[in-house]
Amino acid sequence: MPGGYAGKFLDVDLSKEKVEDTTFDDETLEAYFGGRGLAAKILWDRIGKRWRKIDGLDPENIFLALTGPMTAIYPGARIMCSGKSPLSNGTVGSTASTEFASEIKMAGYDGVIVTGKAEKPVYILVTDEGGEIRDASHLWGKVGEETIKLLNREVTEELAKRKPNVGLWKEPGIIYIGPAGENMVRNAAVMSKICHACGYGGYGAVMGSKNLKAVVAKGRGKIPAVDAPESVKLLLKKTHEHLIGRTTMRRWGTGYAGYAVGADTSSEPIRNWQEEWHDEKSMGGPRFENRFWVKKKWADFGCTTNCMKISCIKTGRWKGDITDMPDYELEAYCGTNLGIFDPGDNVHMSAVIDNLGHSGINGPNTMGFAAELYQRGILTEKDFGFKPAWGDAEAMTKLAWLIAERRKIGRVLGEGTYRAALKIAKKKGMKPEELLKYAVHVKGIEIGAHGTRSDADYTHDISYAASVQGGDHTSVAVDGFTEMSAAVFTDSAVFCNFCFFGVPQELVFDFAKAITGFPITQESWRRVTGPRIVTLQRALLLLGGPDVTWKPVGDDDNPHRFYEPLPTGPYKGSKTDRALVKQKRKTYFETLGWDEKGVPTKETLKRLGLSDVDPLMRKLRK
Amino acid sequence: MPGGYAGKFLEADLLKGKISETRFDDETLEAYFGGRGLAAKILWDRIGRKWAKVDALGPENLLIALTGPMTGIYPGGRICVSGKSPLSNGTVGSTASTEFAHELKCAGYDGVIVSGRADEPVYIQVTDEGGEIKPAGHLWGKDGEETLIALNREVGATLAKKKPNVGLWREPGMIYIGPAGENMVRNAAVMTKLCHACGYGGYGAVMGSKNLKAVVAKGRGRMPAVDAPEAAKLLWRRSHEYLIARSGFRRQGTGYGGYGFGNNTSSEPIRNWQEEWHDERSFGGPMFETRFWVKKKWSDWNCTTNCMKVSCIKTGPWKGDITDMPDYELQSHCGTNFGIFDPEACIHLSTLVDKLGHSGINGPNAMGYAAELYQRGILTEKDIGFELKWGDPEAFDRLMRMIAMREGIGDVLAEGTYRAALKIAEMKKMRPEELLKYAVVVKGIEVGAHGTRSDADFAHDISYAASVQGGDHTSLADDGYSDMSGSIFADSGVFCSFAYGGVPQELVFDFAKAITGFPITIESWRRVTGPRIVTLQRALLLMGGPDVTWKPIEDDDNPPRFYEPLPNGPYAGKTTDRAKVKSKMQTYFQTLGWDERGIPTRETLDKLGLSDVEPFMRKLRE
Amino acid sequence: MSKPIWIARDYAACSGCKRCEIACSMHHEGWIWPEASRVRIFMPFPGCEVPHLCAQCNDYPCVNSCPVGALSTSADTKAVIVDREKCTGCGACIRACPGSVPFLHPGDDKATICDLCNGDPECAKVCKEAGYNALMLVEEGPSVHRRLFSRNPIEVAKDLAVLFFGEKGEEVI
Amino acid sequence: MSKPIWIARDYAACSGCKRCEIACSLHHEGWMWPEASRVRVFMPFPGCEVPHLCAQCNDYPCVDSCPVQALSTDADTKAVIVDREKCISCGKCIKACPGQVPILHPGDDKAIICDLCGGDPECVKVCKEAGYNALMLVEEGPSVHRRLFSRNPIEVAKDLAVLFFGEKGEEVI
Repeated sequence: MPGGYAGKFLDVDLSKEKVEDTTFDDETLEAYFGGRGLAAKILWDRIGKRWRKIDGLDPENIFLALTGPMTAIYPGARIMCSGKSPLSNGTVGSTASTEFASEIKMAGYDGVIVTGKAEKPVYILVTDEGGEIRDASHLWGKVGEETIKLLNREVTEELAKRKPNVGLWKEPGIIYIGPAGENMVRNAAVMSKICHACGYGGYGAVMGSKNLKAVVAKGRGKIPAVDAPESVKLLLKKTHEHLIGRTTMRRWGTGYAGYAVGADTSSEPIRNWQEEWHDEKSMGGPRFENRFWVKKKWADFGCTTNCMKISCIKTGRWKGDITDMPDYELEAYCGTNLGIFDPGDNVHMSAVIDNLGHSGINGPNTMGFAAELYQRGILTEKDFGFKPAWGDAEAMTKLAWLIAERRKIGRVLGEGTYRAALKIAKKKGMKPEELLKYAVHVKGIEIGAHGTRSDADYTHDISYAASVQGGDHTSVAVDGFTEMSAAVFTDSAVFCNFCFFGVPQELVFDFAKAITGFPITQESWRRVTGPRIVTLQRALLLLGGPDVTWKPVGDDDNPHRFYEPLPTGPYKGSKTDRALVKQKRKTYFETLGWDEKGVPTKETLKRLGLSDVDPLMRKLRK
Repeated sequence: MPGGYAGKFLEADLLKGKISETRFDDETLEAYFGGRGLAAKILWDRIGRKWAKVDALGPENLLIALTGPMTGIYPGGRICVSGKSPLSNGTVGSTASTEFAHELKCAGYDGVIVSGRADEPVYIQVTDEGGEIKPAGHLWGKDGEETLIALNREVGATLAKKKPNVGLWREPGMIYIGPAGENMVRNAAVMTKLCHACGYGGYGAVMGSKNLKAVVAKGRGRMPAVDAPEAAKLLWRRSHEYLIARSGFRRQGTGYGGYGFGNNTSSEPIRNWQEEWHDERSFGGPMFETRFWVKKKWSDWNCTTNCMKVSCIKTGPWKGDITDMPDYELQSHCGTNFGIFDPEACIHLSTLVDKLGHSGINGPNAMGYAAELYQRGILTEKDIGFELKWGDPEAFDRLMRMIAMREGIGDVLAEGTYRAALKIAEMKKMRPEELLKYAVVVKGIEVGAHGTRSDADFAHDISYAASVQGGDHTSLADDGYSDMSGSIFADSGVFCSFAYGGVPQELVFDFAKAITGFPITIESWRRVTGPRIVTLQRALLLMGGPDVTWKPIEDDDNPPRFYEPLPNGPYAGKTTDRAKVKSKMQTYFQTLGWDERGIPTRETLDKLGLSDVEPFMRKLRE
Repeated sequence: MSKPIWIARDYAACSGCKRCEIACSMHHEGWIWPEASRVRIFMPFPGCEVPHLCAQCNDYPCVNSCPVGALSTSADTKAVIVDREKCTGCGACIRACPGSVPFLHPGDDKATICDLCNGDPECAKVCKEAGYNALMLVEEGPSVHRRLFSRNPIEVAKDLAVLFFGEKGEEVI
Repeated sequence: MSKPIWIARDYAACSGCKRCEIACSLHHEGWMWPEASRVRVFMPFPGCEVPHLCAQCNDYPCVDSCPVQALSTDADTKAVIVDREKCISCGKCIKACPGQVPILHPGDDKAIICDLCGGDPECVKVCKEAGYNALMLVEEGPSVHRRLFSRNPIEVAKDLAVLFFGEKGEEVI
């Protein structure tokens, strides 16, 4: 067996309450590596043929939590969650840093595959003895902090009871959902460690649809053996040297961008992207650091980047709120995008969002959308029951709760920005376009906090428009070539991309080879494996359904707002260039061997070993 | 002029409200160096001849706050406060680390000499422009924390008004007293930086007796020039290298002593010294560090020992209490000596002691004394007003305040342990000995938290008995030779003894020479300068008066308790050896050229240039 | 290196990266094996990470507790040495330890205790390299303080929670 | 050394030992002179120490404010350089600085501002030597963040007070 893999996957059918082990042959593992890639493959094999008929929230959908061969060996262990996305109706490889990843490997599993739907709330416990389905009724409705606390106690006690004399049991690794996931808020996140989230894709809702509150793992075994242990040890040392060299990233993480991305590159969402520039010095990193950071170097398993910092509010109405940093994305989405420029309010909103299990990016995107509709008088105080005014943290907190509990206006907004727009249009008797023009999403997936209009940030013209994961800022389309060996690779090998940047790519791929023993190179990834994964994701995305199906090329575009000129700041007036988008999209499709509509060609599918997908693509080509 | 000195001293006559400047000739400076030594000389010159008649709390006494030539240049800048001690009726060189010291020097002064008594509360402000006497009515009655906050604001504002355009003004350095000092509690401390104290000697009471709330200094000048600048710079770097190398001490300061001295060396005061051993693991350094230390490396000007750690109570009734560590002395005196073994209660009482301006050692010694009298039924609930039970923080909290305010029994205990014993004897119609046997004092000065019975600590037989500063654990008598170059040197060069230990003595004395240009060596200190200072202190101590005068040799003894066998622990049964005390006492006297009763001989006085003291010693000899 | 050493810890400085576990198990087990690592980071609540390892109490209750004399102390480093041949996996040392530091090896169920890597602990090296210094190597013989560091990590974490989060900290663990 | 550098600061890590002031004045003034030091540690309340020094804002308001062009930026380090000949002590740079960092030299009343010691700052060296790392040398050109560090030290200290002391911290400064 190739190195780095535990060798088996836990296969759970919640309807039949059946738990068994599955394995995949070496060829499949080599062809799809793990995580994001393998997830797409599993989904295609199991439900690909019926794809259009399956709703992301149907019991038939599959919830996947996979590691990759590099997980917990390469620095920055992560878990990758996937399944049919209730947002894009395609697939997303959604990752988060967590000890759950290392624990499940130590328990002897590379991942968990969950189908069906439990009758009552349950959680899955994975140990060296295998997997078991356990009652979670007492956890249902609990927010993140509570869930962690209770599961830590409960599981540690249980394990200590089973093996009392081996010494103290350490807490397990956990992925879980909050109320948002339980109530199937379409863009809800799979949470971990109170503030880490698999945010994109809406897999929190998928867990909720299966009555699955959490997956808990505690292993006592070794991390899987590798193909070339000695080189791996040396590569590990070298990699850490590179990571430790990144002084400022280690000191501040992304926590300083809340000011800079706005003030410097004019690409920060403000009041639902109506603006992207600000000079609010209060939102600067030092204000967070000096007043709230109680731990300035926080890291996950095997990581020396420690880009996370723990914040705690010590005084005032939000006293006791705890969150990580917030990082840039949440500074923007739980801050500027809601018109909030007070660090304390920002830390609070982030803590609320995390506790409720919203995706810190996607949830607040919808909230910002709603707030703009209120600003424009399309939604009224009556619709909300209060005034969701920009910058009003109290009101935004209320809104976050309403959505998580799917009450009042939350029932609609819980559908995610895109679907909410359509529903509100119907409700208000307006044309969909009239509302969609305020919805900042691509293919149902709300966009990360990096605008394209100033063209000064790392996201540009087709970054989102052409991406198989829509608005996901961690997986942007560039030229159909370089990104393959970046996001697509890290999400499939499953480790943190913040442990990828700053390390020479050659070194990383040697690392991958030394671990797995596959003849893998940067080139092979860029030319074959990467494109194979992306092409399969593209196929599933285009198949879409049942409620929404995306038009090839037609929907491979930016949100309306990105074509409005920036109203303020140094980049005032600049906007995303339609001509450039058209042209670069074309090149992108060509590079990947897709036709002018972006439908993979027969040849490409054949070359990538996806011939069985061709029949379904043929229909689209017509 | 010799190097290291600013050259002038500020004279403040509070009676006349007059400010002037004094200088001392080079010979005097060389003969008495600074701080403790120079203070004794100044006192002798000015009030020596009427010494026995001078009431330490009367206007004719002097309050002297001096730096030394090494202050601020050698690591660990300190201030040395002295005067006629209201406790011993002799003199004590009482030092504390504070920015007040180098601020004073940068303002161009080596020290402040205060005489007389103001009719209204005042404080003295020292700047480059000279000294000013300012009203302090609004500060009177404020505790330490409030005083510090108010003065920082007030003085900061005045200076900024004086020179608005030079840029931001920094907070001044200051020494001040709390309510205990104001109400002339005899063992009250001169406080600084919230939790640093010139504890021994009772100079807080002397300040109070002069209606002097504080002395504040802000200087913009450079530190005094030195004799050999290049050498001084090198020595400065080298000495820091030594200090930085002391990893253990830098990590924990003395904050681990609360458990270590009790458990290990059986020399920690417990329940007023009835015991000196305990195994209370709740009272260990880690329990303070993990829960309360918000800053683990805290230093004063020019110090890399950073043995201080800032503690803060975050929860419960004492929430918001802030103190330093507490260090070992306060862990024992505000902890074990009260029968308290709970870190939180200890931090609270330490904070309160500091706020009230009690000396953290001497004040609680008197309180522990009272608690033992209560335990023995000598003092009753009626006398005190409540039950004074060991281990009850609330009770000691109340007693602390009563003493500071001189309310009820507090008025008696405010006289310090020794005088309180006599007063209570009177009150209860008992013989003095019956009460003095529980008083752990030497020559009116309560003993520091290092017992002599186990003989396992650094305090032994004559350490306190023969010391010219009585119970002062920072100035122990040893063999009348090596101790000269220890505390007596540090207190006269005026720097922190913790910045002294760990650095080779040769280096320190070379440093002293490079700074001053005096032909100073370890030997010259041990043979001449040290003995000169100590002999003068001894003379003044023996002259004593007016209320108490010590009998030579008879009163050169340990408290009775130190001759009771230790009741428990590994050293159970051990006691201080009387015979050894006797014999070592004689050697000590001989080494210093004092007669068998410890009175300096004529030859010695001549040799040390103290012939003018002889007439007074002659009387004693007769 | 033959001097007695100790691994001092600054819990508040621990990032939770667990490289100490990786380095320790690589050294002792030849590969990454967190549960076999002699130092284990407990995290009962995110943010409250507690490096848990032997503190070499000066009175060595574990050594005295072993019914078969499998535990001894290294003459050089003063570390506790486990004779895996003799160990019966009875767990007496775990119960005797005030902090329940020892544990039975997940592989062979033998008692496992930090051996200070014969004087050059891997965990302290990687922690220092990363600039955390949550684990610090100090040259110092056993002292009474040591046993105070042998404390249940959950209790330690509860204190940290209050230090970091104030009153909120009293609820989270 | 010719790269642009910056002195990053971790206020919470400052011990208040003020060796940075000593090292700075030894370097620039030839002897200890805290009030002439280009870095000054403010301590409005004990425990809340704030190293206060130029942050090299990317927009250099001080340089623009000088009526006699006495201020310029160093091509290599990007530090602000004061031409003491030209300086007329008007204090405009102080008012222009968002954090009132510059001061008039207590000796000759000329404006003084951190010159980054030409690329090898003394303050950082002694701070690092002592293991505090409250001041850290970073090889990095001016960025918009910089101006955020140019902030009134009393305001910074107020934040620190809350971080350390919670609600109590709101009262002490």
